[in-house]
Amino acid sequence: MIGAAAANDAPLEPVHGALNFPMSPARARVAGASGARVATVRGEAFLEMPLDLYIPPDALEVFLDTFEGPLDLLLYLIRKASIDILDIPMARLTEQYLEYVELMRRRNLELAAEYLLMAALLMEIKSRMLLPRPRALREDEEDPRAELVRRLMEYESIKLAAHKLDALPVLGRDFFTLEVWLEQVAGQRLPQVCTRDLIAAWQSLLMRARMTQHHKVTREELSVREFMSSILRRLQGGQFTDFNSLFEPGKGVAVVVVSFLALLELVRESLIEVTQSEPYAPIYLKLAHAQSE
Amino acid sequence: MLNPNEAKTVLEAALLVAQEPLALADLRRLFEDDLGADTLRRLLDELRLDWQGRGVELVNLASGWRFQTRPEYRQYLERLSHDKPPRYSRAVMETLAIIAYRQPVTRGDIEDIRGVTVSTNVIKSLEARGWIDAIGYRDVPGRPALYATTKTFLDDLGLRSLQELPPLEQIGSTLELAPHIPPDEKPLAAAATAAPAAAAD
Amino acid sequence: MLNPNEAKTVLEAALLVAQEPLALADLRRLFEDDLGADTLRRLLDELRLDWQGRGVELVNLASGWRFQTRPEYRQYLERLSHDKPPRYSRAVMETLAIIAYRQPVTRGDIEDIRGVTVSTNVIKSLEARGWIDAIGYRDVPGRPALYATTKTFLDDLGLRSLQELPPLEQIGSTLELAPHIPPDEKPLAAAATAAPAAAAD
Repeated sequence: MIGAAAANDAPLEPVHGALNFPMSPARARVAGASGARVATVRGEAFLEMPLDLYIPPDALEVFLDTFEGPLDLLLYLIRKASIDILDIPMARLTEQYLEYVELMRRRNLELAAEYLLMAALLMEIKSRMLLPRPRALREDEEDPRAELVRRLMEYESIKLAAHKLDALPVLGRDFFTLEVWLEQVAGQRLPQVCTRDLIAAWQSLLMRARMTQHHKVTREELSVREFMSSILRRLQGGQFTDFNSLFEPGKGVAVVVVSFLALLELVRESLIEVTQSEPYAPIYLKLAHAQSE
Repeated sequence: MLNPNEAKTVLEAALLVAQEPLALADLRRLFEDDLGADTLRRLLDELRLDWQGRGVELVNLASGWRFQTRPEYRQYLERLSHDKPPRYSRAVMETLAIIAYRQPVTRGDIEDIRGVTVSTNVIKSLEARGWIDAIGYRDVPGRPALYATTKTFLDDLGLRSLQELPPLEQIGSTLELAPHIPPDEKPLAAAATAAPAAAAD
Repeated sequence: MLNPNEAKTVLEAALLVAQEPLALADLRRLFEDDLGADTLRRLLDELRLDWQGRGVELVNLASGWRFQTRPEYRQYLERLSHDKPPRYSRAVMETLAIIAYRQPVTRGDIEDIRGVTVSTNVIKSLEARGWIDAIGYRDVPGRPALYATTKTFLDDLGLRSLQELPPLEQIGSTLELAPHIPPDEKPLAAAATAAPAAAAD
């Protein structure tokens, strides 16, 4: 697969401005006249795809990535050259297509198998059209290009439909549903929550965190956080508490270690104060700031 | 028994509070089936008119009636919500279009039309959104799942049925020719007739 | 700049859509602070009068303005709402998840992780439920309260200790299944997973 992931999942956005001119209302103008914008690559407008296929090296990967696959690329080539899709000059199209594929290969872009498969198909169609055929066969034999043309047209109409779908108002993006409060006087039912809901909430947080990347949501030992909470609870009221009383050796070494880690973490976060009057004297803990009540 | 005006008030309150579209049957339950479906429909139409010109409209969707904001007010309401809604990739939108217009289809069908492999994530994300689901299996080796769009898909796009989707357009054979081709002409048929005349280049 | 009537329409739509009461400051954001607090208050009063005699009323609560059903209509609306259990909003669920997994945390910590402000109502509703409480204060300017989950929370979720919560690494690995998703596709999955919790509280 080619940049399979990359090509498949290329965002819709850049494409609006870029390669989809065949479907924009102004497509005739774009394709016919030079000077209209063909593509915007990294903010720079390309007025026309030169026939020699020169693309600034930086832009090439982005440019090629915007193709959703070989059919998309073929459609682009056909529409760009204003070729009649019902009478495709196979030699010219195959040549141009191979040039693109070669470009991708030279740029060390991961090339999807689909692109190579299409190259083989194009060459096969081309050669079948060159072969002389017995007169008798010619009558009812289908044009070797027919199947390809059918696929290209089918894909193009789906491509257009996808854009129209995307333009429809969508719940949550263009319109919203109402959230009027249902006032309940007595016997209010409370929402039920299960651990699965917590996972769902956490997952959506992680997803958003990756999206915005403003902050990191990292994994941390849960048990440490739990002991941090329980120690803070113990210290509530602001009294000094004996260090040793926080440990319950009866519960095993692991618990002692985790308690100690929790303690260190609380100190690091300046949540508690640790005091000792002299070496080997008892250690006391206290909330860094006792509640003011 | 409520008079029509009182019934309309109850109806409005129910639709304002409901979290999901309400079907006529739900709404009849509201009046313990005291109200005929015709009366109900008339009241709903009145209610729809009452709300004209406001920021919120009453719409009739695939799964029932619902109040929703008008898209024109998006620019204001966006200022209140922090979470920007997703925009789907081309892969997702094209897959959705194929399922919407060609359903029921298998993943293989989708790949045939798009000419590339369809990643599992694309299908999964559409399923997770509740817009598509597997409605059966095709009886061929591997028994691939057949996908179709759901009522939620129609509801979320503000549609009552698939027929309200934008019509699938056939594309002109060339850009120059496009304006002259009558819309009802079938390019596919044209391809077939054009074939014998086509010479190798 | 909107005329008063247009502004009222926007105001109405926003209040109908909001999941939580909207404070004057929220409402001013709706108009990008183009509207003075006095004008806003006047429009809100007008709106309240407009809605008199209907099944839903506009009320001014401690935390802001919201539309809610009038108690008299409860008997009707309840006929619809049985078998539809109430749910917490996404804001509440995410806040709860953060407190459960990252305790003790301040409101600021929660806002850092969620990337949006956390309304007082969210914290209050979790406190009212007895699922979280303030167990201390962080020694930084403002001395923000540190929140942790309570025993009631564990009881209500059927857990004996926090360690019985699903481990985060397990959640993380579910996400790792989709490592190749380009940034533009992530919102989708986020929307999908958020969906179950997205209903109103």
